[in-house]
Amino acid sequence: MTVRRMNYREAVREALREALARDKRVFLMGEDVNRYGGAYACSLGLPAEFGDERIRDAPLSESAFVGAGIGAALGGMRPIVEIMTINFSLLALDQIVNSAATLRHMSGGQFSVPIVIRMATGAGRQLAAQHSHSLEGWYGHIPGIRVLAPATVADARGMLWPALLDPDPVVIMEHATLYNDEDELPAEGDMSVDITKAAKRREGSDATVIAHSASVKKALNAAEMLAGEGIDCEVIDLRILRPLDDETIVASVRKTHRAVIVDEAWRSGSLAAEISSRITEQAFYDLDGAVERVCSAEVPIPYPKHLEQAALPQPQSIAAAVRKAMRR
Amino acid sequence: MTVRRMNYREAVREALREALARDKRVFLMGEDVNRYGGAYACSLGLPAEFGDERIRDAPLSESAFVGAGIGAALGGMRPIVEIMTINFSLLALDQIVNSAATLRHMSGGQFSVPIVIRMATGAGRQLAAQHSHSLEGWYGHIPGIRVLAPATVADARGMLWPALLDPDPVVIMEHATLYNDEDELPAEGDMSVDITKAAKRREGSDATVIAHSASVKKALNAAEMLAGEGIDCEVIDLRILRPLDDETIVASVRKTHRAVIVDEAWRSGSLAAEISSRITEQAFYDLDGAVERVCSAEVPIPYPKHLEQAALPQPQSIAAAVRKAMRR
Amino acid sequence: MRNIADDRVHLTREHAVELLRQMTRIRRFEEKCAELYTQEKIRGFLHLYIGEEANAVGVISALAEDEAIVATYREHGHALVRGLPMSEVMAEMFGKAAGSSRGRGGSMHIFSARHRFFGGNAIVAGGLPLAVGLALADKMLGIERATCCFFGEGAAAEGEFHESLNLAALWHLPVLFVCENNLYAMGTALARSQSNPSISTRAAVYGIASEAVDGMNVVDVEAAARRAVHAVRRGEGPRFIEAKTYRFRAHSMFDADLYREKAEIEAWKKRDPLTLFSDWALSAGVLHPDDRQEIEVDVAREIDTAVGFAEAAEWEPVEDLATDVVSPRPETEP
Amino acid sequence: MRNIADDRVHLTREHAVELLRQMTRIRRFEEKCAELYTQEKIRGFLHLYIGEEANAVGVISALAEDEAIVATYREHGHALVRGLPMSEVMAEMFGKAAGSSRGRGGSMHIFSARHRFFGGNAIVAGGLPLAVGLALADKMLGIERATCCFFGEGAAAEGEFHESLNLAALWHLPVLFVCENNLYAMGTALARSQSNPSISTRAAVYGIASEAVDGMNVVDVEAAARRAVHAVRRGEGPRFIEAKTYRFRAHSMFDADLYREKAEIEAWKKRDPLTLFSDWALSAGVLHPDDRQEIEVDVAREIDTAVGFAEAAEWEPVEDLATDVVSPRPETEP
Ligand SMILES: Cc1ncc(C[n+]2csc(CCOP(=O)(O)OP(=O)(O)O)c2C)c(N)n1
Ligand SMILES: Cc1ncc(C[n+]2csc(CCOP(=O)(O)OP(=O)(O)O)c2C)c(N)n1
Ligand SMILES: [Mg+2]
Ligand SMILES: [Mg+2]
Repeated sequence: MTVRRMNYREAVREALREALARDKRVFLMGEDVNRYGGAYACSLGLPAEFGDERIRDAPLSESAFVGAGIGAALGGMRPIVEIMTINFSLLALDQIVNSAATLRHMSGGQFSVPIVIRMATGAGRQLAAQHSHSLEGWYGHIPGIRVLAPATVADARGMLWPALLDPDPVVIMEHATLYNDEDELPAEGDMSVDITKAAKRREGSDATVIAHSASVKKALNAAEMLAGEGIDCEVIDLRILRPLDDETIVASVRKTHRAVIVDEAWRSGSLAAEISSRITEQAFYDLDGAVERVCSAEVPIPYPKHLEQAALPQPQSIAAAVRKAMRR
Repeated sequence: MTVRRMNYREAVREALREALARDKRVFLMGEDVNRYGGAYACSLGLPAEFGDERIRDAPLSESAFVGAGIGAALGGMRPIVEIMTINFSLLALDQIVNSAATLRHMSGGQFSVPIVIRMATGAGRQLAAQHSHSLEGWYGHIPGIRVLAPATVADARGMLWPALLDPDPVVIMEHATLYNDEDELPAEGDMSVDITKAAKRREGSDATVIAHSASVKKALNAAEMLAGEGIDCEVIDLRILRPLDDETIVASVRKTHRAVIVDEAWRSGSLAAEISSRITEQAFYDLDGAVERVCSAEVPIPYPKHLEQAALPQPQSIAAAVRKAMRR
Repeated sequence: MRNIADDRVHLTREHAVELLRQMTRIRRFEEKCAELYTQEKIRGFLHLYIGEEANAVGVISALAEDEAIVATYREHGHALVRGLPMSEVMAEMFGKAAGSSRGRGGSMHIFSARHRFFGGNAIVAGGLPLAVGLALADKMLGIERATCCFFGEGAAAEGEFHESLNLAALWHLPVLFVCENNLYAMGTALARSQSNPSISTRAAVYGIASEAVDGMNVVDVEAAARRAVHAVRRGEGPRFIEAKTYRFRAHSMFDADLYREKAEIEAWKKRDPLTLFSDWALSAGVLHPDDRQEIEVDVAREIDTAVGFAEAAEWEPVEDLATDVVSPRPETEP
Repeated sequence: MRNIADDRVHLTREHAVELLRQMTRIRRFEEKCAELYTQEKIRGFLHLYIGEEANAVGVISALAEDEAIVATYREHGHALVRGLPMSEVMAEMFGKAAGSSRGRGGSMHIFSARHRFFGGNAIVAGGLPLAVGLALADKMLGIERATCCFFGEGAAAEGEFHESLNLAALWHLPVLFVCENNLYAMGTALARSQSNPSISTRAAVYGIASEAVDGMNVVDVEAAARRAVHAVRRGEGPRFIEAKTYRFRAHSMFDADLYREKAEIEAWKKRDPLTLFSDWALSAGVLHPDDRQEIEVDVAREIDTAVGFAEAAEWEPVEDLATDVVSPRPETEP
């Protein structure tokens, strides 16, 4: 099978292009998606192919254009709404929580809201306190939506189409530090991936490290460091933040008896807490010790590199947590 | 000591009155706080005493008037901002997360934001999916703010003044089903309570039940039911949702070896998950079994009473979880 | 039956009967609901529309059946006029499984996909973006029809009002915005909450043609709605109607109504939309002397049937609590 | 030194030198920042104000030193004119502990409590409610002064613009809103994002007196600001200024600037606020022939000092990461 290299950004773009070409009801809407090409250049070039209607620049009004996406989905379209970053999605949360996520249940099953909302997330680019949020755990709290976190180029390429096939709202979290990551993809064929299962990114027997998004690479780095010390880590990439794939997580922990969860969110009330609870609930007697969490320091993320990096999970801190779990 | 009976609503009102009388910089601002008397009648009568400026009706514009409260706090006032319910606070989250909670740290310690934000929370009144949120766990995730959940008349009376003394933003969550609860309070003296510690509402030796807000009563009910079966529960009222009082929680679990957490929020990503994780992290070897959680079903809260009650934690489900924790 | 192709009102007897019948249905339905509330058959929030009936009736009379409606928590009237069977609406008020939202929504969340009735939104101004999106879908799909969005004057202070009007105007979308200005948002009088209390002038600043109309006069409302909806359908972009109206009852069943003068309420009651219209129509000979009584009898029967239906209907089983939170995963999924 | 008591501009030589000096300080400071960015001394987002200097200089010249300023992520100019020492601002750009926000904020979050400079807000329109609140505090405390809020024309589409203008007008608050209309919000031209591109007419609908001004002409800006701020101080309620301006550089260092014509940029550069003002002032004899050069020399020296200071400054120790997330608990606590 021939392969080709592409980066995460190009993978997102190709996925957008595929979706727009496959289904006339699909359109992309958000701030600066057209003339500017998207804040992260994901839609650069698409207006020439699909026109201004389908690559639709929206004014700075997150609540209204996300709500309009929900309305358009109710009206028979398949909108992909880009919120420039998760930081600005706070302005649209009401529409997401109170309309997108509730309409099906609240109407007794009459309505579907087949909207896909994409947003860039995370810290690591020295953008300081208001531009570095990792609030994907909040989205993971909301019944009625599906939350995806592509950590690889293949997932960036392959999650969008299945997300559009989902009759319910799907939120896709693209970590802003991943856009330049490169990888090989098959040159042709169906690129769609399963959006229900977590993935084992590294096989191991001593401890399970569970991460998502940009933290997966850090977890893999930690695993390499630990391999040198004779500690063999399994690394799970959550991929889907809601509904969580308990099965994959718990099966791994049953095997390794130790779990470390990595999450770039602030520790208190993080998704890591949820996973930790589920592990103790479902595998308490398989555990050799407490589940460890490696999260961000509970501070508004500061601008200078040394402080920002100190605030975030790092391979070193992950490795330390694994050693602690191993009582080494 | 003479005592007097009052209900939770009256306690809130008296606390407001005290604060307004003690400090000229204090004012109350929110939708319908003046002419209407507050959606839950907490400020009824106060305009006559304190005038329209200090009991300030705000237009329907949650983001602006919460932001204006933050600005007024920066400008030397001590605003109490009432958001009618937590459901509408989604519209103001950006101001809370990105301004109130970050300004001190992001400015290198130059600014204080001594605002108090009160809101009614929770389900149980048949108000359906958009009016029944229990999102206080989201607030518990945000560094830079303090989150209080008065579950008793004494706490409703005594938390406001210390909250106003806090130089940082404080959010007070008043569960809407509590306003008619009555209790006895001392007739005179300082009503202020400690806003840093959880409280033991029932002493017990077999299992620790941890709850907050309206769930505390349910936990106490469950404890009474279980007492009849020879199971002796300790009941902890969290009182402060951020920062959590780990010490009180862990000390109790170290004694009872079993923990059940009750939280009206949806289970995934709930505050209950955070507490569960902390318990396993800090008291793993003291635990006789997995920490149990009793949360709301992961559904938009439905209108009919039987479905709403089925969605929420109940004394029965709490008791069942305790029995499970006791392996009975 | 309904003549929607014309941009003027034709006050035949038939149409006059229909207007009065619809207003009467709302009035009596809600009076019944208030009664059922005190009997604890209906719970939660109940926001009565009594006094404002001319607006739903006038506007919806001008809409085609497939023209979407987005409303608020004060939407019983809109649902009934749109054609949702009264029995289903009443069952919804009770929270029964036969209700229009399977009983899950109650008074504030009446939905009907088959009537393109999109609710029933309990977040003030939350419906405006949805209406904009429904109209955007129509425009992109090449379907020439209007989407009609109702909201109160209080909603005009919210950011979403501003953002939504801008989007609709900018993209030239077929939305008919109808602001039901009943002068109060809960207990807050318009003049105490908005620096410019003239809602219709505020729409104009977005470049949206707008008109203020006497919301107690059903014919005026219908006439304005017909003009507006025809312009919208012709592709002239959004239109805005401010209907000046008044609610005779408190904001909700929890409201002690302390913030307005009894005299003000009484003055407005003199302009009751039902009497105003039927008196005029009788004197103009458009309605026949017996029509009013016949309507009342019909409506009373309809309400009895609806209450009977709702009483007899089943509760949704507790086991179904979690159905339809999400759809079952599609077969096509990889 | 600064004459703020007058509501007209007095173009003495001294004042002209000051205006030109301030504009030059911003221009050269930012040119240096761009250079330092390519050297990776400055990181994160960097939004240059080059081309728009007349606005910060004109407006802030009209403000008293204790009149609060709320700005955006494009606020270096505002900080410098307000009087924050350039060394502290530069150290902030580097992220050093001697920076105006202890280095924690960087380019987008310059703060100074002692200058009543409230930042530095990276959420578009997020500063408007804060400004309203600061003004509310002044009003309630009986302090007669204005609060000045800067934001871009893109912000005028956000709900918070609408909500904040309404609050300020409704409560008659002493806010001076200054919309720096540089025609683009990132890559989105005003006409492509707002149905009514005339920002100043949109303020008027709230009942806020508003004025559009040539934002490339520092004297015009100052004159408009003086008129407005005097009205605000007199208790006449909020005022609104739309300054028509242009940014010569890309939106941020990440922006490839593909969405506008080079010719458009060149045309605007012909109206460079620095040349426009200094040419006029020279020809009018207000500035002396050597003034321009002297200012450049002074400013170059100031920038060298600032860079040297920033280079030499310490990083905040990692151990201090969590200080000032919250304050230490007060002693008075029960
Ligand atoms: C965002 C939001 N804030 C507050 C409320 C509480 N609330 C419900 S109805 C209402 C008044 C709305 O007034 P208006 O828009 O004039 O509509 P009316 O009730 O008069 O029909 C308020 C404040 C809400 N439901 N949503
Ligand atoms: C709420 C929000 N949405 C989006 C962004 C991303 N963003 C940053 S600046 C900007 C453009 C703002 O334009 P304008 O208000 O005209 O100010 P200018 O940058 O032109 O000075 C955008 C879209 C943001 N920071 N905040
Ligand atoms: Mg109203
Ligand atoms: Mg701009």
